[in-house]
Amino acid sequence: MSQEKRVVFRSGWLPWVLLAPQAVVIGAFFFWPASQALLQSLQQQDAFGLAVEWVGLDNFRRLFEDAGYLASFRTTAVFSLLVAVLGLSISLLLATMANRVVRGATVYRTLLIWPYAVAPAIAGVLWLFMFAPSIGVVSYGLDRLGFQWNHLLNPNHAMTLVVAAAVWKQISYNFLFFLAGLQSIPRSLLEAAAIDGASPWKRFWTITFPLLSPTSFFLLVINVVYAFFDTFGIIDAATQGGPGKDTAILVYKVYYDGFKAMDLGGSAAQSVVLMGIVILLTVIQFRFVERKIHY
Amino acid sequence: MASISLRNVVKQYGHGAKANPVIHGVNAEIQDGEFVVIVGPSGCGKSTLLRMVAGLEEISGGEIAIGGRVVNDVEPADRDIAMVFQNYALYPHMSVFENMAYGLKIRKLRAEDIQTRVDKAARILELGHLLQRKPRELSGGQRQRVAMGRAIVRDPQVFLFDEPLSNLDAKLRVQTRLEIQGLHRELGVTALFVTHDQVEAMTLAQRIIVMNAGRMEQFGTPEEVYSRPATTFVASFIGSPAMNLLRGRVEGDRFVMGHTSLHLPAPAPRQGELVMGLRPEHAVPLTGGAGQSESPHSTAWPLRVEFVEMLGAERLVYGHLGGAPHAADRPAGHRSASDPNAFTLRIAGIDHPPHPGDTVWLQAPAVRLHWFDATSGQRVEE
Amino acid sequence: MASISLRNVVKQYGHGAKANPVIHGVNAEIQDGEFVVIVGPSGCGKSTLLRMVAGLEEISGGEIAIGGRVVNDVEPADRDIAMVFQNYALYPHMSVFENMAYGLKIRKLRAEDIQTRVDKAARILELGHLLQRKPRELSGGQRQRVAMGRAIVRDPQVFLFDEPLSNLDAKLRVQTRLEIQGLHRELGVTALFVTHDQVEAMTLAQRIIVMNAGRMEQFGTPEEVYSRPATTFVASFIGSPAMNLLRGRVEGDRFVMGHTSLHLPAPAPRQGELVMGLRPEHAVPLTGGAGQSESPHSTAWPLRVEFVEMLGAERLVYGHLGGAPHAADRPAGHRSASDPNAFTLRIAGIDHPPHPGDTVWLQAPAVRLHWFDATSGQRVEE
Amino acid sequence: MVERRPALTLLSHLILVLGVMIVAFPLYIAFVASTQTADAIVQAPMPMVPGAHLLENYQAALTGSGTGAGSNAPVSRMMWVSLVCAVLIAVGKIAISLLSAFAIVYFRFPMRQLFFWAIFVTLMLPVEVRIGPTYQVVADLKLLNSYAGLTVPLIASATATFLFRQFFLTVPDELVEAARIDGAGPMRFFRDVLMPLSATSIAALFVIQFIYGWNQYLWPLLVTTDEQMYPVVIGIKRMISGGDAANDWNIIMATAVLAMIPPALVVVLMQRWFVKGLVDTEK
Amino acid sequence: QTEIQWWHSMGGGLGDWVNDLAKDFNASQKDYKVVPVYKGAYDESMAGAIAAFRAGNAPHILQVFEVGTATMMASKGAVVPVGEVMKQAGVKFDTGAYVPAVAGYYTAPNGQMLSFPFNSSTTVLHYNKDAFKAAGLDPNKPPSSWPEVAAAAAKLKATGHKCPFTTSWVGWTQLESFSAWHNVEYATRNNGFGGLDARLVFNSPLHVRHIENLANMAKQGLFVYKGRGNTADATFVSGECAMETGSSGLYANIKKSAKFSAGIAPLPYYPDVPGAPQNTIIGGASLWVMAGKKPQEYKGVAAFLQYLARPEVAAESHKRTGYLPVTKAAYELTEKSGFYQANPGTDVAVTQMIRKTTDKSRGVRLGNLPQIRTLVDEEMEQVWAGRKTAKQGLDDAVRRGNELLERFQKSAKL
Ligand SMILES: Nc1ncnc2c1ncn2[C@@H]1O[C@H](COP(=O)(O)OP(=O)(O)OP(=O)(O)O)[C@@H](O)[C@H]1O
Ligand SMILES: Nc1ncnc2c1ncn2[C@@H]1O[C@H](COP(=O)(O)OP(=O)(O)OP(=O)(O)O)[C@@H](O)[C@H]1O
Ligand SMILES: O=P(O)(O)OC[C@H](O)CO
Ligand SMILES: [Mg+2]
Ligand SMILES: [Mg+2]
Repeated sequence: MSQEKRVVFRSGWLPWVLLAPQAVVIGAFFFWPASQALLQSLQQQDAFGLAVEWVGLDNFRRLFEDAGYLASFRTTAVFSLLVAVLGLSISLLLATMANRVVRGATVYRTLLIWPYAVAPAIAGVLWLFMFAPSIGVVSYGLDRLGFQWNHLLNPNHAMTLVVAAAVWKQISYNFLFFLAGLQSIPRSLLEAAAIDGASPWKRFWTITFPLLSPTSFFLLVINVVYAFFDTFGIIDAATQGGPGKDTAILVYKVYYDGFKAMDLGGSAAQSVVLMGIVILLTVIQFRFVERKIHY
Repeated sequence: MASISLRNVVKQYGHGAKANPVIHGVNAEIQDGEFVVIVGPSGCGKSTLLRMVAGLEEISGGEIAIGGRVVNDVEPADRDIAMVFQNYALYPHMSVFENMAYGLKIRKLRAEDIQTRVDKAARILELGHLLQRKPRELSGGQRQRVAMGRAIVRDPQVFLFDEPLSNLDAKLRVQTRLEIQGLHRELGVTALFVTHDQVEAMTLAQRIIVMNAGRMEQFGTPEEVYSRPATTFVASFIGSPAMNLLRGRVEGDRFVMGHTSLHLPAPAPRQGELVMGLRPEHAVPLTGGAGQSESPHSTAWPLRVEFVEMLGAERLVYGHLGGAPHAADRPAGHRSASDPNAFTLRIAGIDHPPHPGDTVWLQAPAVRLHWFDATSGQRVEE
Repeated sequence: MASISLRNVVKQYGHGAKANPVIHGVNAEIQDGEFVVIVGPSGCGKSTLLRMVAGLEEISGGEIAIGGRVVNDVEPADRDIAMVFQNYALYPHMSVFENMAYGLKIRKLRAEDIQTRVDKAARILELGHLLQRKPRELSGGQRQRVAMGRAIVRDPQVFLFDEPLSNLDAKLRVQTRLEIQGLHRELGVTALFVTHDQVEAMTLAQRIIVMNAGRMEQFGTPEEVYSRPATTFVASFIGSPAMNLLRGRVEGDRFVMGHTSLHLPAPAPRQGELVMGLRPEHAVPLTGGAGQSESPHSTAWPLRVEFVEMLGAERLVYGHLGGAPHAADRPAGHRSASDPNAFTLRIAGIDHPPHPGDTVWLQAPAVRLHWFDATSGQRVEE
Repeated sequence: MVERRPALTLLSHLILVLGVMIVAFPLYIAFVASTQTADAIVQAPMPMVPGAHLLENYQAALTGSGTGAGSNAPVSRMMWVSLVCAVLIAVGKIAISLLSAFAIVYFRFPMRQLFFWAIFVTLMLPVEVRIGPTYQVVADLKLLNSYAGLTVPLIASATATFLFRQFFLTVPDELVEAARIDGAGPMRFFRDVLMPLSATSIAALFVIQFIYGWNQYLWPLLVTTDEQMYPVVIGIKRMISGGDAANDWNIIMATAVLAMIPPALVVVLMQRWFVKGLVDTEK
Repeated sequence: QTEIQWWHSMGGGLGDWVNDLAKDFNASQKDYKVVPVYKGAYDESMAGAIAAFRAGNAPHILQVFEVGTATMMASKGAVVPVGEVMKQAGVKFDTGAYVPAVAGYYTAPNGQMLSFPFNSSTTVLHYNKDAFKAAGLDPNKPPSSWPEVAAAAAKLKATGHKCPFTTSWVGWTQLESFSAWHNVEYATRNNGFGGLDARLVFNSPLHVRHIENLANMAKQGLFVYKGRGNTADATFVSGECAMETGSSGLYANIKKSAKFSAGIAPLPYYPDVPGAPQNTIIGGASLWVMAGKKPQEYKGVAAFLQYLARPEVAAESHKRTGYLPVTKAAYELTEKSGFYQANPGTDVAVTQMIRKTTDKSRGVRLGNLPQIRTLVDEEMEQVWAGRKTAKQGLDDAVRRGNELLERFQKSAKL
């Protein structure tokens, strides 16, 4: 795909007018706040913002000396990895099956698509409700099976709960994209592989899966960003970062430190770190998009 | 290498009320090492037939045998065939080498053996320097050759080709055609080749299967198909421009079409309603005759010229036999194939071409006339 | 209707160091109502030239005038032209009617006028029953006609076509070619038609512009271009199979190429290094000669046959003049165009074809020989 | 498929049915809970078949006549707020993105690259990471507790612009040329050709942005202090955050079901376009 | 009509109460309209209000839990002392009328009352009489010491009770109030009353002993942890848990929703600790008046606060919610009405609070205390889960808490 148009319209002012709304909105609500976040990361303020002091890189220093912050990095990594890997593999499995069956594919699709519409915060509530230690249906069922469910104290249970809710919510989205990706793989390639003697299993791993890689990579990035940011509502509703800080992912910590602990400088510094991570991810994604194989 | 037998092969998509029969019982015996081309218009079932041989479509009825073994229930992988697809179906994420090696790897050949086989195929196809490229870095012609390479390395009993040339541009098509032919000569493997292009069919085939609407209309050498088409369909499908097919009545030694009556150079095989065929290149214009309005000859036929197209080495002359009263003032674009006595003439050379409005006198050599039954379209012989 | 003048037209993309000149000064006067085809290989600048006439590309140098008015700085919409694109560029979301009406609507014609004009164009193009369809519901040929309809309704001074037929299949292409020709005859509008297909060019054009690498190589009638190509480029580009171009030295009445020396039927225009051209269809095989190894004639040339291709009505015979020692055992696919004395012969009829290994004796009619300067490629006349 | 393996097909169906069951289970539970009395739910195990209190629970939720912990604002009002926000966000974002993508793709002007990069940078950076200062801006503009405050800052990212740019690049050049020859100016081309052609992309983005807008949580949590401006997601959270008393799970679940219906309808009804529009452009 | 925004954290039965107060006040006059808004739990509404203040959008009245007091006090420019609001509005304001144990907590060293004591609670033991009966325990003899609690819990468990004992507000009930009740220091500098340089010391052997004790109970299933803040309250009200240490203010919700008969007992203690029981400390919340509003609005605020302080209103509130009476007059009114006799246990909170206080038991007033509460929750979760010993957990909590105190000290001095 060419990056430029051959023919362009000639006008001195029109493009500016067309760009103006977007420019105003991202200027006022993106670049200005982002620069403020940068400034604040170099400041120390009291809760009510009545006193401000420049502290240079102190906030960052404090951040990286804080074992809790580093632990939050680890938590985020574990959480994102689990969400992305589980979410992608489950939806890939489902999409592959749906792509196979031909009959009923649309029915399955319609049934599988629902959770996409559920807000993360509500997903958190739903799963919390199912796993609530005394009244939840699932925890009750587990209890009957002799399994003591307690995400209030057991960090593994808590992590399982938020991961399950996050994955559940994201499956639909992944599923749709995988299905579209699968359907765009030319049949003749699979036929050629069949003639070459490859079993269905082999065909999947040597042909389908590699050919899906652009979709998979796109989804991987989307899922990581989702796990990083959009799951805030789930965590807040289901565990509030607990037990201890075992499910406090970075964005939850930004929120907690900034809005509950009123440590604005620290929170802003965390925002800056997060921005860095996301920009890095974006650049990687863009590089890949640019180089992306157009089959 | 192996022979292929099609015995009353039937295919229908769907079941019961929604059944859509697309192949209506095809019988053909393809010899070991033979190069057979299946040709026919779009949608006539060529690909379906080929894919049944490949095992990619279930066979609804009849039997297919490869090398004497009935393969109706054999998986494609186990039929010992190789197939070249229209869009090549190269694995886009594998290098040329990997593409060719894939089938061998799956069959668990030793790495050295794979290397040897791929190298050999690459040498034959002059792909040696491209082995590390990905398909997208190749031109159309090169991709086509990789697709063939992938088929060759497998050393199969049968080669199947589904319109492998139609994605190439005209020049490359001609060249690749020659290559495929050379290759077949070299390897001697039984080959089944699908195309809708009759020129391709004529140049490549040892024998041609002409298909129409799920039926096999003729199975013969190019020579036979060209010189003795079995049906009007074959007659009009093979050869370009198409054979002139004139519908009329044989009355004694004359052929009557509406107001026009032509004197036949020899007796027709029978009297009554018939279709008479004559190829554009077989009608001989009587040299002195351009512009003349009187018949120079008792069996000469008058062609009223409407339009002449120059094709470099030759010309196509479009007109009406016996002269059609209103035809001349219609624009050429609106000539329709169903015009009863429209006639196309192909003449070589570029000197003294006839002009629109002229009458050209034609001689039809008796041996070049083809006769078909007016209702069944079947060839009628003496 | 209007004439078109190209006066020293130059185009380059980019500026300064990155400048990429693609048209190097083209001069041409196209008459009012004339149908001119621009032909040339891919990338030679045909589209660029056409698009400059349309106003879609800026003109880097020189002048373009339509109907006497210099249009260098006139917007496309104001040049009173219509253009048919290769991929038709139909608005996919509009019905056929809306597609045709769009330009008129923008020009604020009254609804009734639009209706009348579209109806008329639809009648001419037999699109009446398709007016409510969307482009995706049409076949390739129908889309092509809609694209033409969109141009016709505008009733422009000039029609521009950029390879409008190349997306059609072979049969449809021939048919549409006829339609365009008919249409031009009917409407009589000046037309500029781009193609890279020389057959199309020959059949359609009143005059042809042959372009090569941004230069105009020849501007003449199809007849002229075929019979008196101005350069080796034109000679090899026009005609299929291409003219045989033999590089050698004229020494007295002989033409010497390496070890082969041919006796010329008539004196060459000059002595020394020259390129001799002879079309495949113009070399005459001496009938009795197939299989003979002795020259039947002093000016007969021996052609060692390597390979024969059957094309229905005729055959192409590939071989080497004077006989090439090693050529015969190479597979046919690997003949290369740069082979010094490779020669292609085209013979009509299907009887008694020569076989590989035979020597065919050819007679070259003196008037059919073309001579070109060995370095500049320009035609050399007596 | 290429081969005939009924066992494999059966397995596929089994896996799919299992998948559907797992995916649907939480929703089913939510629905069942929304048809029970509050007491029935806290009995472990809670009933697994719908109860008889559907109407009263939904009525209670919609009118805010519940008696549970936390807030009891009427859900009908919240749904309206959510709907307005989701539509404003979707429409607003699509509108400004269409225009700016058009400018970037179809015009050459100074600093075009700069604009492109400026837009590109905003691609994936969600509000969450600059939430404090953004809140400040909104407050300074006196937009707290207003639809503008709830929506405009969420419009401030260029995902859609980027997507439209990608799509516009795939629109054949010939269409612009044809339009120019037909005499259409830029805006005319935009309106008559580009917009209709982008319909699937627009539809896809509408779905995504609608869901995005409807599901917002953290942002409305900050900018709304007025119960009249609570979107429904906040409403639900508000219903359970009071821990003093037993939560009215029946009402909460009724609200959750209500909150899911509009976005789910949008997704299910537009699923075809949704993927098509994205796949066509993104990849 | 002037609108007065009032942000609170009162859910359930307490929410009804707050709404009724506003409704009654609005009905009692025509000039002002108080609009109560539920803004989530205490920490959420406080965070929301601070953010709103920074954005210039604070409510007029903000209900802040007692642990937020130091933060509010340190933010001079953000709040208007209640006394001043009253004075400017010309409303008679007699600090002496308020219950001293309550008022003292909200009074600055200079004697100025900074916030309006609205719903002060203290820690008590709620227990389920029906469950006690079922377990063969005497429903009228609740456990008074921790060993008794453990014994009762064991009995409850033996009869199949899944959750014999739980607690809400771990930091408040098990450390802050626990310290005062046993007359030991929670933090230096008189638990923070003496200055910003106070540091936490709740890792004394007594504290360790108590937390260890709870951890053991947790291991045996006698103590079941039900989450942070007051989330455990719901489990007591629903009958799931048979005993709970928590706020006296839970009374309102028990009355509203509980399907069993409940009893209130004093907070348990260790009888072997000299001086125990001393007194429990104040909990609940007070109303802060935010700065930057119009005089007319402050007048409305003053009128509303004055209304809340009316003996009959305050007494009614006390009776309805279990929160302490705010003024002495209200207390006397309640006593006179015979409410305590009719509802045994409702006086427990009052008597617990009204004992004489010491420097160690006056209360806890530290900056960043909300965050300290959270980190205590975090550390204790590790202890209940058995992943840290009581000592480790407390030491870590003290260390992390002291870092917060240091930072607060720094920023408050800015
Ligand atoms: N999966 C299918 N289900 C139903 N009908 C089908 C299916 N595949 C092909 N057909 C029908 O079978 C007939 C033959 O199709 P086939 O692909 O064999 O034609 P073809 O001769 O290869 O044509 P082409 O030259 O266009 O490739 C067509 O009418 C087609 O519509
Ligand atoms: N926008 C552009 N910028 C730079 N170079 C260009 C541009 N457009 C075309 N060219 C170059 O100009 C030359 C002529 O292109 P043009 O499209 O006119 O060729 P053409 O003769 O129409 O070829 P084709 O038959 O493939 O359409 C080519 O070498 C091409 O690479
Ligand atoms: O539940 P409350 O209102 O008594 O408050 C308990 C604690 O004091 C909050 O810090
Ligand atoms: Mg086919
Ligand atoms: Mg071109």
